[in-house]
Amino acid sequence: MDLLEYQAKNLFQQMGIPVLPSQQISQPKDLKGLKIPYPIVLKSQVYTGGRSKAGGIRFVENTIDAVAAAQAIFHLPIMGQYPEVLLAEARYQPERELYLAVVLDRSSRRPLLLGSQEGGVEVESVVGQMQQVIVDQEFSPFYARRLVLKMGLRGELIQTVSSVVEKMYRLFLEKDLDLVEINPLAVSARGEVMALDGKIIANNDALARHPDLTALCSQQPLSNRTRITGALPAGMNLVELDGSIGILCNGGALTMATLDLVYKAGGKPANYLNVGGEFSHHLPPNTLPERVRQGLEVLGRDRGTKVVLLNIVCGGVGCDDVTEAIAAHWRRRSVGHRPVLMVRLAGSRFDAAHEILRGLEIGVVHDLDEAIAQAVSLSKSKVA
Amino acid sequence: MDLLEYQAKNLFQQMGIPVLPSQQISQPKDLKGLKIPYPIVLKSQVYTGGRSKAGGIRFVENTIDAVAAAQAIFHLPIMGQYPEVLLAEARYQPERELYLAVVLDRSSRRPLLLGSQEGGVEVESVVGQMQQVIVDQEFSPFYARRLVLKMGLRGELIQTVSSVVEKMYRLFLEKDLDLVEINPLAVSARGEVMALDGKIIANNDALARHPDLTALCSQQPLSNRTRITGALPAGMNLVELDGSIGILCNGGALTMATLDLVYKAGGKPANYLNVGGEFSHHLPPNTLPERVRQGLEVLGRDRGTKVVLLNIVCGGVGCDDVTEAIAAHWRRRSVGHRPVLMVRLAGSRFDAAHEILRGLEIGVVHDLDEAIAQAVSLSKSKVA
Amino acid sequence: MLFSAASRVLIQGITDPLGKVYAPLMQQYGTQIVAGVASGQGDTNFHGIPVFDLVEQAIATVGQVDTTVICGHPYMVLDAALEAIAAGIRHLVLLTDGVPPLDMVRLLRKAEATETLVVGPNSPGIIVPGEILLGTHPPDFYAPGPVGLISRSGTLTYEVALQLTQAGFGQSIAVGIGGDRIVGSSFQQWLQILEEDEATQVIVLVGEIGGDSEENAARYIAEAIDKPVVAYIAGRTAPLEPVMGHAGAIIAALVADLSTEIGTFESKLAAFKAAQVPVADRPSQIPDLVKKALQKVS
Amino acid sequence: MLFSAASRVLIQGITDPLGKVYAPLMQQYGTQIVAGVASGQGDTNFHGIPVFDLVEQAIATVGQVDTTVICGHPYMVLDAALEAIAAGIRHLVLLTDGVPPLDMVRLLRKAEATETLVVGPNSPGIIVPGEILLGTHPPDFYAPGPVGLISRSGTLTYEVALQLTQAGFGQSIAVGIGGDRIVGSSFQQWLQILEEDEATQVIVLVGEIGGDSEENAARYIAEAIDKPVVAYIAGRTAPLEPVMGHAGAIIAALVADLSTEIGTFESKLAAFKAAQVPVADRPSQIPDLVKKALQKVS
Repeated sequence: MDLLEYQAKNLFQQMGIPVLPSQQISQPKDLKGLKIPYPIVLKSQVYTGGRSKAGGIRFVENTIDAVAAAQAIFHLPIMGQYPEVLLAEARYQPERELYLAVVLDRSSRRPLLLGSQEGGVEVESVVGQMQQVIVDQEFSPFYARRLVLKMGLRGELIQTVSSVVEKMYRLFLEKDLDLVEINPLAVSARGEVMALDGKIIANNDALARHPDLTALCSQQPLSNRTRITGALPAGMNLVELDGSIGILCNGGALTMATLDLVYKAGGKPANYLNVGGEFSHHLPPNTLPERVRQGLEVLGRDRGTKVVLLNIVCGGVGCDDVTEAIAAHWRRRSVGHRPVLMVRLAGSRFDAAHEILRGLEIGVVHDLDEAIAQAVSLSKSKVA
Repeated sequence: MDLLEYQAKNLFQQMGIPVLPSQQISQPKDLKGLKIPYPIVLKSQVYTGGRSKAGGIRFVENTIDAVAAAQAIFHLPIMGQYPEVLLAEARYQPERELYLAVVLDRSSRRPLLLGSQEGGVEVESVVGQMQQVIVDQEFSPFYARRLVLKMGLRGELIQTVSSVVEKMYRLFLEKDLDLVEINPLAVSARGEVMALDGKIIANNDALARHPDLTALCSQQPLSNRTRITGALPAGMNLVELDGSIGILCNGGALTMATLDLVYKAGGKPANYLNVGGEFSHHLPPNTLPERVRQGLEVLGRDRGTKVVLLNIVCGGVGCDDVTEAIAAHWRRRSVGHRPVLMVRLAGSRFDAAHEILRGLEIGVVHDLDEAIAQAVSLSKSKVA
Repeated sequence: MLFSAASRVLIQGITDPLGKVYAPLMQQYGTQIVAGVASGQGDTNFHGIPVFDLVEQAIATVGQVDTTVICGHPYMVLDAALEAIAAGIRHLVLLTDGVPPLDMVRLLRKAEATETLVVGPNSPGIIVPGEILLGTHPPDFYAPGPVGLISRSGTLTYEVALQLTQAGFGQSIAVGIGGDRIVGSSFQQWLQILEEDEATQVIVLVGEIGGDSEENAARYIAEAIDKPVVAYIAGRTAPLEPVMGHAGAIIAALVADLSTEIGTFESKLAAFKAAQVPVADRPSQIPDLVKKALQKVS
Repeated sequence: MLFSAASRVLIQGITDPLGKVYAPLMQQYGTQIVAGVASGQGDTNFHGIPVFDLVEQAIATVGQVDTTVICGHPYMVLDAALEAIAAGIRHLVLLTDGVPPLDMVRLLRKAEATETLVVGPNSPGIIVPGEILLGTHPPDFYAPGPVGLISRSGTLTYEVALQLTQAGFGQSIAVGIGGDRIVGSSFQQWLQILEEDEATQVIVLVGEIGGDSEENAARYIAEAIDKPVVAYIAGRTAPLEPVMGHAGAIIAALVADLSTEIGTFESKLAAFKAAQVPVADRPSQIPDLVKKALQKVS
């Protein structure tokens, strides 16, 4: 889960990382109660980068200008997002700007400290200067000093900046984050530092053990607008496209493989839905039939779909258990729009499953390639 | 540093360990604003154990009885201590009472979890039933379960109690404690637990990195009342006895060895003062002369002292550096009460030191046994 | 092989939702489940398996344990794994998904220090057909044979196994290393194990887009693996998951001196091509490539 | 011996108060101080010793380091020690007092895992007379000879060394293991090292009241040490420090199956008696007992 800049800065402040005095602005008139002296900077609080280029950050000298700027920013979408809040912040004159981050490195399977003296710009453009330190053992401050020295800092700045990295790491660890980034960390002529902008991404799997982050999460608007209205059941993952074949599978890689096969066979997917794999403590395999039924309901809402292809590989339950769920769904939706179902099942008790579906005139096969071929063919037929 | 029961319970509560509703009472009339329903228990907040036996804990049913009981407790010294605060707490009917503690084990050089089903009594009496688990690697909750199973608990209580042990351990670690003790941890008939009494000892060396504990420390009255008034300079350690020889040394073991020798030679120590050893970052060896001077001032305040024996083994500084400090002290205290000084110095530049002290008619020798003999002899002479 | 019918197996979290479903299935397959662990439920039994409160209690009563299968709550997996390691168990199979990645970092530091093999999390575990099931693989899909199957996924692994079995190619072992960002054992580790395993004649690697596991595996195959390898990569037509696009991941990939293209289907395909590993363009093509590989070997 | 004139030594915290005083004294004694570390002061030098910001920088520039002497702020000692271990240094001497005990617990876990020798904290370190000074021992008090001197204290160690030297008994080594509750190397470890050290003919152990180090050492001497040992215990007439009296310490001692008398002079004296170790009743008696011990050996 992404945090907004002001939420990240609240966490920085709790951890003792220096941030500027700031205030949240929910509507332009809030600026009349501003407690920070002018000049200030107004910043659109959206989840995407590139705010500056897009015009989402403005420097203003007085209330009149500030209100006008705030109105403009509230009405400025950045990559499709409108801000719900602006951050009004004191201005700061940095002598130099650094980049600092802590991320989890998939390859080394360890946290990674990142830093560069070329902060304040789009980070992709300065990757050449980026220094990195892998935290291979339990963290200790010398890892932070190691980064800061690699960045080329010397003298008192070593301690000042490595102390910020230390705090970023503690935050990363205590809150189970995927990313803590300060860009830029401003350095003043007197060697003082200030986090001018910050980004935090919390790990979704760990969210439930951090009530403070969970609370921020609930304020967050749904980022994906979908044609298919209604919230997706927990543990499911839907991607919408613009073809005519709905795809419903259990397991992420199986879903992708099925999608690949549909395209390969000349089909046009309308969407693909993963109803969840086999190792969830919260949704164990014996909930698969119910998840399939819920998934069918979700896909059934898409009026553009002619065929729904189910590819279910049954492990912990039998094919017939899943089929009962399909049948239950089919019977309930016997009126109104009803896409054709093409069912592919692999697993135990296939014959029993076949029996049930044949009674409902739903196509069911055991072979994957054949299921794909039939689904694509059905999607192209005029009858469906 | 010892914490009072109510301070310990505040920390328990922060950590999510269940405690009863309670209120601090600074004077009996505070009981009129009591928010806890009767019956309650009133507990003297002193740093010593054995409060119950001494009458420092009373159960009361109404305000009149409570005020009377509070008055009695405020005027009841327990091992010489009067409470400044009482704790008024809801009553609780435990079905059983457990003992739990986390301490640092000197021998294994690891934290130790302790637990027994025989809680609620003086712990020394149930040591036979005490179970222990050494936390040899980084803590994980299974260490707590291991303790609880060794204690003989079964079923749901395993999780309930081990979760308390987990929180105690986290507190121990986060706050750098020497001891966290819950005695008793009450268990209700429904399997709920409640910390009825608790003890926390914070580690003095780590105190400076825990501002919350440092704040509690500053509220604490000086536990040692000394004849020699005035606060002791930092890093020094004074023990007062009732003889006539003051002993001033640098280093704990050297001080004890010198004390042993004085007793052995038939002398009667008035006190012994360690002005600090050689490895303090805060008071490095080059501060030794100044510490000796301050130490002489402290011992000079004791009117019962006839002779002050200095035994200073000089490492990082020369004997003459220390001697300059002795001389400076001696010149300032040339009027009024002035105990005889007997100086023993070991280290470099002894001759220069000898020269300085001879000019002031202060006895100085290099041999330890001789210094002891002379000091004892002086203490017995009528002249001194 | 590290795992056989003689292996003595423990199930931690045996009465948790995943344990309840899979412990009986493993037992039916013939896996020697000597004990289960479920805190608070000691002295009971589950499907005839004695249940203990603590791993060390289980071992004290039933004797040595070779492998533990952990299927408890995601937030309890780290503790369960550390408990198993402390009790001397050196093979851990983690089924549960949703384990916080920093818990895995801590576990893997410990595993490396104690030379413990950790498979998973978010993994179907291991099956040695005809011998032992340590996880969620549906036994009907598998048969004994010469193919070593390694994968990051769950149900797609079963699918591939089924295709192989139906084509007459049984498996020496099938391992799902787990689908999470931070997992224990890597493709490289398993490639090395299978390279040394006598029963394995050909290796099938089932990959998917995202991460750099396949790229690393391909490099390792070129350097260190003599047995033939056949690959399949799911996700040619799927967009990378949004999580891949975030600043940290981009930076980490860039800094680690990798192309921004890392994780894409094309990057993985190119890596296997460079390692001369044939890549199947659909699951049903895998048996054909296996057949060719086996013909070359003999 | 682990430490000699050939040892290459680093000083961490060389510009901190203790480093400032002792680094020049060690250097004067002939200790090969190849570098100092002081964060923020890289590229400077102190008494001709090059100063670096980081241990690994120092090693990269001056080459291998055998031993580091750590004398920084008590709250920085853990990090400095972990930094040294990460850089591959396996002998650490910690001078600073006031290191939080839980920092030491963490350090000692790491030291055990990496087979690192940690001396101290709150320790005068080590002197091998005529060879090397790694700590605060005043060189004038020492002379080369056959006595291995181990102690928990600082100035009392110097006192005993002085008495020995004045009586003509030089020292093979003198080590202060540190006065804190949690220290790295134990009396037992040093007894074993001295037992194996050819230069050492007799061992003098200087103890004090409090803790169980002397009791454990006495038991170890009875079991494993053939060379003669002479002991001295300070504090016969002093009360145990109040910290000894707290509930936790009492309980820990009681539970560990030790007498409540543990830590007293009488307990320690009895332990040495049981191990047939003569105990001097004053420092000046130690040389006499050493003389007797040496006569018996030859």
